[in-house]
Amino acid sequence: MDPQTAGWALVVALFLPLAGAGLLALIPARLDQQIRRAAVVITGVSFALVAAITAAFDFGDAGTLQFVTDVSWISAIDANFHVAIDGISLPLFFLTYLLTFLCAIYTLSNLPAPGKPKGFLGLMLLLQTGMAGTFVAFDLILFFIFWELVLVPMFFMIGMWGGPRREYASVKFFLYTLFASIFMLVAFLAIYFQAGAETWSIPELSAAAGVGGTTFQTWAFLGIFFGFAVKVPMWPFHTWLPDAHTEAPTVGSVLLAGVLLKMGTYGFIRIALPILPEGAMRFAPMIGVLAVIGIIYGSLCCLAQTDVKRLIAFSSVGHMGFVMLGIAAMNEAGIQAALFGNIAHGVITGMLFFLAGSMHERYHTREIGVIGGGMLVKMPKYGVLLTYVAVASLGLPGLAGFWGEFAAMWAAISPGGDLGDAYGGLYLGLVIFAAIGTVLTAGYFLWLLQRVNLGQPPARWADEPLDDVLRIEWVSWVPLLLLILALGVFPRLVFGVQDAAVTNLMSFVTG
Amino acid sequence: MDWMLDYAWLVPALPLLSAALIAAFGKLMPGKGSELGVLSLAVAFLLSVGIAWETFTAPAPMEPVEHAFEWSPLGGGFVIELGMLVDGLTAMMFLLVTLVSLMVHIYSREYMQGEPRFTFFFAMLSLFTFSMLLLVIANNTLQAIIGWELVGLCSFLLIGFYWEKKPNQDAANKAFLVTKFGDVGLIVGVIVLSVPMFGASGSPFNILELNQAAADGAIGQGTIVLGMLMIFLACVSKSGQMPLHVWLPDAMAGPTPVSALIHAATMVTAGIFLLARLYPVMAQSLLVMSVVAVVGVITLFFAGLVALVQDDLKKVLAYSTVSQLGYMMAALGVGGYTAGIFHLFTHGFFKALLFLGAGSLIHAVHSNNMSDMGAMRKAMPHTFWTFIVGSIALAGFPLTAGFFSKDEVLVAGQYWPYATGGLVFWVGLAAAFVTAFYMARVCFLVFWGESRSHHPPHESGRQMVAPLVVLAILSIASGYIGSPVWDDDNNFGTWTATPVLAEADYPFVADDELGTGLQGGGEVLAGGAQGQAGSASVLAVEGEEGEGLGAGSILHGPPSWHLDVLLMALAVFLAAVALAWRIYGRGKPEEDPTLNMGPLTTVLVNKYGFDDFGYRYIVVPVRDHAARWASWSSNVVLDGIVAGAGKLTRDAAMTTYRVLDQKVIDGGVNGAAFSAAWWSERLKRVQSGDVQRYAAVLVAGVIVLVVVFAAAR
Amino acid sequence: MSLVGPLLLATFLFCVGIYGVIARRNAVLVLMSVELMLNAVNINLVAFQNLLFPAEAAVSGHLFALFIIAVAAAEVGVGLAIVLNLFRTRATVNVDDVDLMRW
Amino acid sequence: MLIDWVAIAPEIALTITALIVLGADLSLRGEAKQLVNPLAVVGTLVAIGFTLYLWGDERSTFAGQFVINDYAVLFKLLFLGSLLAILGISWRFFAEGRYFQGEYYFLLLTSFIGMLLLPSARDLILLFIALETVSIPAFVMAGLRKRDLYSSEAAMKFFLIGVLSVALMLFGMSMVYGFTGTTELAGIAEAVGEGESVPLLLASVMLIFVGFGFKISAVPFHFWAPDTYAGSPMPVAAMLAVASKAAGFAGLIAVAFIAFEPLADVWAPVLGVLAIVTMTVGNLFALQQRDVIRLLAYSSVAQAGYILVPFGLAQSGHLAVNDAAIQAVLFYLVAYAVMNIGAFGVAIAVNRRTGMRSISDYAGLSQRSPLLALAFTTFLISLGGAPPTVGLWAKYWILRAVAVDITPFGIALAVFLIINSVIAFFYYLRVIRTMWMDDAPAGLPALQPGFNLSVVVVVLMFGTVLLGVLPGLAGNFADVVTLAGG
Repeated sequence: MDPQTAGWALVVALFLPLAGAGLLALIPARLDQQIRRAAVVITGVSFALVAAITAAFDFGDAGTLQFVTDVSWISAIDANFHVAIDGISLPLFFLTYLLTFLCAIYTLSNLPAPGKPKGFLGLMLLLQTGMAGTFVAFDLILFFIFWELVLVPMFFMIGMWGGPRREYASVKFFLYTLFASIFMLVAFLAIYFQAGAETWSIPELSAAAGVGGTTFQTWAFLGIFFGFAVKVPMWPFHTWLPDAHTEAPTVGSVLLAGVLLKMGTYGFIRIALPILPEGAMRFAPMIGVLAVIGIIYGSLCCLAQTDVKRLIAFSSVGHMGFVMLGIAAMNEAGIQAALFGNIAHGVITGMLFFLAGSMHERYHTREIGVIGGGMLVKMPKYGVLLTYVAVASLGLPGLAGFWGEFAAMWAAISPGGDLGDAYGGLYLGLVIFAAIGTVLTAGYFLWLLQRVNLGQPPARWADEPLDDVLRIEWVSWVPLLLLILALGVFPRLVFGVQDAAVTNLMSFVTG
Repeated sequence: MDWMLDYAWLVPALPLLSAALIAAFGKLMPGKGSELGVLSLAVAFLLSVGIAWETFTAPAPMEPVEHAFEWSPLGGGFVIELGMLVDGLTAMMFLLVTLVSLMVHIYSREYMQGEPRFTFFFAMLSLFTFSMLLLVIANNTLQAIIGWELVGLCSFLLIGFYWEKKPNQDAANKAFLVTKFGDVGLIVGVIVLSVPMFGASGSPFNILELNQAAADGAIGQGTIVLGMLMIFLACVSKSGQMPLHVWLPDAMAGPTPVSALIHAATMVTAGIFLLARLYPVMAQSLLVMSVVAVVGVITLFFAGLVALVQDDLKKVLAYSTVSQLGYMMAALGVGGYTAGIFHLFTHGFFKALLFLGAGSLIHAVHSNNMSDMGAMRKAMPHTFWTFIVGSIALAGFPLTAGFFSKDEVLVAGQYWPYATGGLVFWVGLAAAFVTAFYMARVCFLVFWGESRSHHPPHESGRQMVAPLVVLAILSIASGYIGSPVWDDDNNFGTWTATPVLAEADYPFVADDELGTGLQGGGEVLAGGAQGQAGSASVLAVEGEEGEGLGAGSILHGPPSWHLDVLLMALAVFLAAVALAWRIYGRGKPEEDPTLNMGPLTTVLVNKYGFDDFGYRYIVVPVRDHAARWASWSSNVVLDGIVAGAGKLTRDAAMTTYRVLDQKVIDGGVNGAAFSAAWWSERLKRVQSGDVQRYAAVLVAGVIVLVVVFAAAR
Repeated sequence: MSLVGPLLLATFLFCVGIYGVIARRNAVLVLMSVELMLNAVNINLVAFQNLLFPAEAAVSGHLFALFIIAVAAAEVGVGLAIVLNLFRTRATVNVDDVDLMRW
Repeated sequence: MLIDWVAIAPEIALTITALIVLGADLSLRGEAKQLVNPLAVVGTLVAIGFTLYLWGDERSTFAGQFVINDYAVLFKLLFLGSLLAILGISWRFFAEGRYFQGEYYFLLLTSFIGMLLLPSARDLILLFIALETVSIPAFVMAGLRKRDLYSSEAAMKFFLIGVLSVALMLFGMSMVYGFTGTTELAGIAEAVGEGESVPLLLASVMLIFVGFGFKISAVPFHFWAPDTYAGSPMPVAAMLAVASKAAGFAGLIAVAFIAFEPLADVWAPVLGVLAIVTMTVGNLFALQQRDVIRLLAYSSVAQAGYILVPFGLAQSGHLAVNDAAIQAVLFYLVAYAVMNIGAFGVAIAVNRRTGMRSISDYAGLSQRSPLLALAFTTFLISLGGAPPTVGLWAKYWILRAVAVDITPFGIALAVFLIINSVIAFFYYLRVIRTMWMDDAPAGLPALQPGFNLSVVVVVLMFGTVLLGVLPGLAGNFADVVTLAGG
């Protein structure tokens, strides 16, 4: 595949899951296992294709768009079907396919009530196209469509296969994000008409070096900010997240944490910053402050949780705070950090949700107090995995979590543009508080480990036969476990891929 | 042998390899993986010896060997480097770490025999060694952070090795969190210090460049003060300085070999090492120096006092470690670069020895408490004499390693022209007394008297004794390379000197000030050592100036005899031991010292009158009041602050979550939805079902619209 | 002839009609009130055509009035049918009794 | 005066069909009466054929009172398409109910003749006639289930409010005639543009709007809608909710953007406020509903509010804005027809036998009939405006019109539109949730939607999604349309 001409490959990879969803619909519902296997095959083939795209990707030229398809789509409004991939998109795109593939494998043996793999996997495939499309769309309208497309399958995933409060959680998720995204659409429209060229093309708008005046950019950024911030989620827009995560089925949580949240930060980086640099500069200190509040606040909330999944969900608020801090730095290092944090959080927290889900399968509860410790005795492999991933999540160097956090703080010390002169002290404070957040993060994870892993299992579980990690779980988890280590040891895997693309992107922002 | 320096990276790589191999295949091997660890550490140790030899014999100051490759881009044209920086300091740490680690590996093969997680233990030991070496070899501060945090993790996992019991879990968590709190400082400090380096190169974390820039005065004072104080915070927590030392005594919950390796010889000295690494930066600010010195002084004294009242053998040693770390810190704070790391070096050996000896004792009697020991010298002769060697080295008995290094610290205090210098000297001297006293107490209680053990004690096996012997020899011998009897051109000072340090000086010291300070020091000493009175030659100033070092220079030059200090140290030692002998010589537990010493006290009062005075005004206040107060403040106040901070945080978290998150913010979201429903409920009444009312509303609406519309113009 | 007279008459009729629609309970009377309103419109149209635009070739005012008369007839026819049906099912022609459906 | 027969061919085709249907109904007996439905379908297809022939033509007849241009053709296609769909969902409903099939189809066709006239009408008289041709058969259709208390009540309310509105409108028209001396829209525009806008004239304009406000069920002229929808036979409700509403908008566009275009700066804010009130009230009321049909009724009130938004943006003489506004209305109407007829179709399928219409009766629909559940979900999501459905684009087109020339009032309208869209999802999602996430009550018979209905629903669902993916299919049509022909 020649990355310059093989745009078809990307399009095929993008719509293969959608076609697969159609295919699944044709299989009779009673063929339960066949449906699950078919989903594995579909996601597997998609993943293989994406792996091939990754292999063919010209890493030396990661700053320019590759695998481009740019055809007129809705001529009435100049919208194009413009998909492509560059160094910023590639890791997220890859992660999307990997996680979905693993989720499909996981679903071979684990599917919560009421079963119905056909519907579940069909929705998952639909979700996959939506998520993947968001990361490769280079037309604002197309981006928005993929963005919104994600809502519906996730709504059903939570609402039909979720926990006891699933209906509340699903509706809250849907409405909150929908509400925010419409403001985003309005901002897109305003950009379109203000751009002069009247184009939706993200590269063209970026190259225009700022659309409209400062006032316009401020308002437009506010609209976009709201849309993305809810998705991220930034404090104080995060309240949908714990509910959604807690109630969602395991696979839903994994994809939600692993990919969906990244759409928000990706949007900031791909759209908000280059197209509205002045607005972004104005808002950057505020974003930074909110990000750091999120870090501290999320960690504090984690300390108060008694529910494993809810704890992990709140930890996302903190971790995404680091990502946003990177963005608030408004320099290349910050964007690098944010993107790395995205990937790392996706892998680690995705894995944590897998673990939490499997824990729930065994204990039939997510209450830390009911589990009561002793998991290392009861299920030693499982306990080791939990320790490993928790330690990765608290940002230990050598594992994936560290680089995003450290680099974000490092970037924030010298924010881009004029921010350093105007807000130097503020940013120093942000760095310090963010660093304190890492202590809190360590605190709640250690506490979690102590209460779940260590000690002797309470009487009620002592004689209960609980399976240690199953084979199918190993298969679906090992790639993530390895990735956590690999990203920690070879940060170049992500930093290196992104470097040229980030440089290119930031040249639009800071000139 | 030059090639050895270029292959220094093998030293950390070998333990990493063995850690991975042990984790993967350890359980399948006859020695359950321990032989892999020993083997890799042995090779690493040999390499370290070679490197040490190379660096030691190189003409001073040796040009550091630095190799680095780009590990990853970091954005903005900056890169993360993975590199090695080999100079005397690195070599010294290599030697210390690999040797102690090797000894601990060998020792643990016997000590940990039959433990359920034997293989895991060895994997962790190897991993720890790797992490520590990674920190030591780092050519940039970012890499240092990585090693720093990894040693913290290993420490956490090993303290919590017996995780079935809650106190051990708590100790592990406490250790990790307190040190992690310090890491805040490290991260912020490293970040702050990287800022001025942005223009210099692609890797703003490079240590050599940072040091050079600082020495050239290219870094602003504000940056240095903020950055170094932040880094110092990390060192305070990692190296157990007051008030963040609280985790270290608790960390004794881990297996004793771990205490020896991690919590005595190596990891806790990481803070000292890091400050030494960045010494040219630190030396730019008197404020930073003074803070370091004061914290060190407080630590060295008060921690020593606490050790007096411990019954748990390991806790005595732990407080002693804290105290000794205070010496090192204090030395760094008063310009004693060489003194600080020299003490680090010697302390590593004798403290590891003491811990391993304690482990041997504990292994024999199955208890940590001295009240369960007694008369052990008969049952465990090898343990006994090695322990005694370690104790006198720690106590600073002349011509032991501890003596040379501690004297260097005190002398550094003398040299220093500011108030902190005198503080270090005098408090250091006082603490030396305390040190000698508590070590003597330990020895007497453990090895003398009558056996109080519940098991018949027996000497440990060869694998445990051999390391004791090796370390005992080093506890004496290692001091000589930094002593005046050694060669002036190739000694500890020249070994660990770096070119930047050799050229740099203290910017805040006026040209003649240091000389004056030395003079002053001389005067101070004049009273104590009449023989050398009237001559500043005691302080061997000539030697330094002969070497061409300027008045404000950082390195002191080769060590020389300081007879006054020697005598004072000896006096202090003897006084302490004698005092201890009087109190504990019978090897009886200290349940009621007055009762035990009653007749003796009377005799002494009658004959000399010193014992009673010493007991009443020194022993009682110090041991019963000051020490207990210190212990109390340590355990209740300072620990309480940590615990309270933890509890407060948890409460705050609970409150935040319950009130703010669930009610206010979430409530706002829900409230919006609710109000829509509320309005909807009210409004629906309009749809009454009566068509004429519909018509009326319609007409009313029309009228309103028409009026508005007509008026709108 | 002045325009004021016809216009006043039309307005009066219209208002009476509106009042009737809103206030009368009997469905037949309501229908008649509607007729009043439509006739007011017719008066308007014819008056305007005759007094203001006598020369307009299309005579649209008159035409309009004629159409309204025709359509009104159809409307009333349908309306009466509905009322009749209502009476058959409920035995009442009171408009305000018809409130099965609300909210 | 020559008549351009080609121009009015669709109307004539429909008229003839209506007469044939009436005759056939007289001559057929029993089961055979069902055949009138296919007859009507054939007639509709013929009319569609004629209409398509007119695509791209510019024609005018009856002295300019009746024009054909792309705008009018598009509307006619919309109406005829809706007619087809409604015929599809009507068949089983009336065949099994066995009441007045012939009359129903005749009245339906007649009503649609009026609709076909509306977008072409360029004269107040013709507008009035067309509007009444739409309304009067609809009054009867609403009361078609004579024995049913609800049906006759529905007809009664519909009729009374209808005639009252028309009377108000006519009064306004008479006044306008008095001011301008003509009933031709273009002439009125000319006269209005020259003269100054006295308050009485403005009041008259407002009265005219009332007539159309009734048809589109804008607040406060909407009261009849929920009661009538709930009481009428369901296909009639679908017709009222979609086609009749579209007809109202066709008339409103003609009056607002042709006759009173010079006064746009005055009426636009009023209609804008009306839009806000309408969508808000509609949504808030819909939140309360337990009955699916009433929920759809209020939802259609809210949708009317959305469609009114572009009117609020109109600016006198600002061609770009006005064109964008008209396009937004048109696109929205197309989308609305597709999704709302579909929604009513599903409701008919579910409720025809059981007579159930409470939301809770939709519980477990996904188990009883996955196809219907999927279709209903699609339509509801589309009504809410989420991708991948045409509903998103409908809202998008409105926002696009807002963005053409950003004004504070436009932003306010957009904000209300957004907030209301989200409120609307509350109740749409409740239905969806019930369908998918609740269990069906035991012992319900399987659903048999019937072939015609299934085809219509599937086609509409497909259309909803297809237009969601490729909105250009409809958007491009809407784009070429301007009112220049007026």
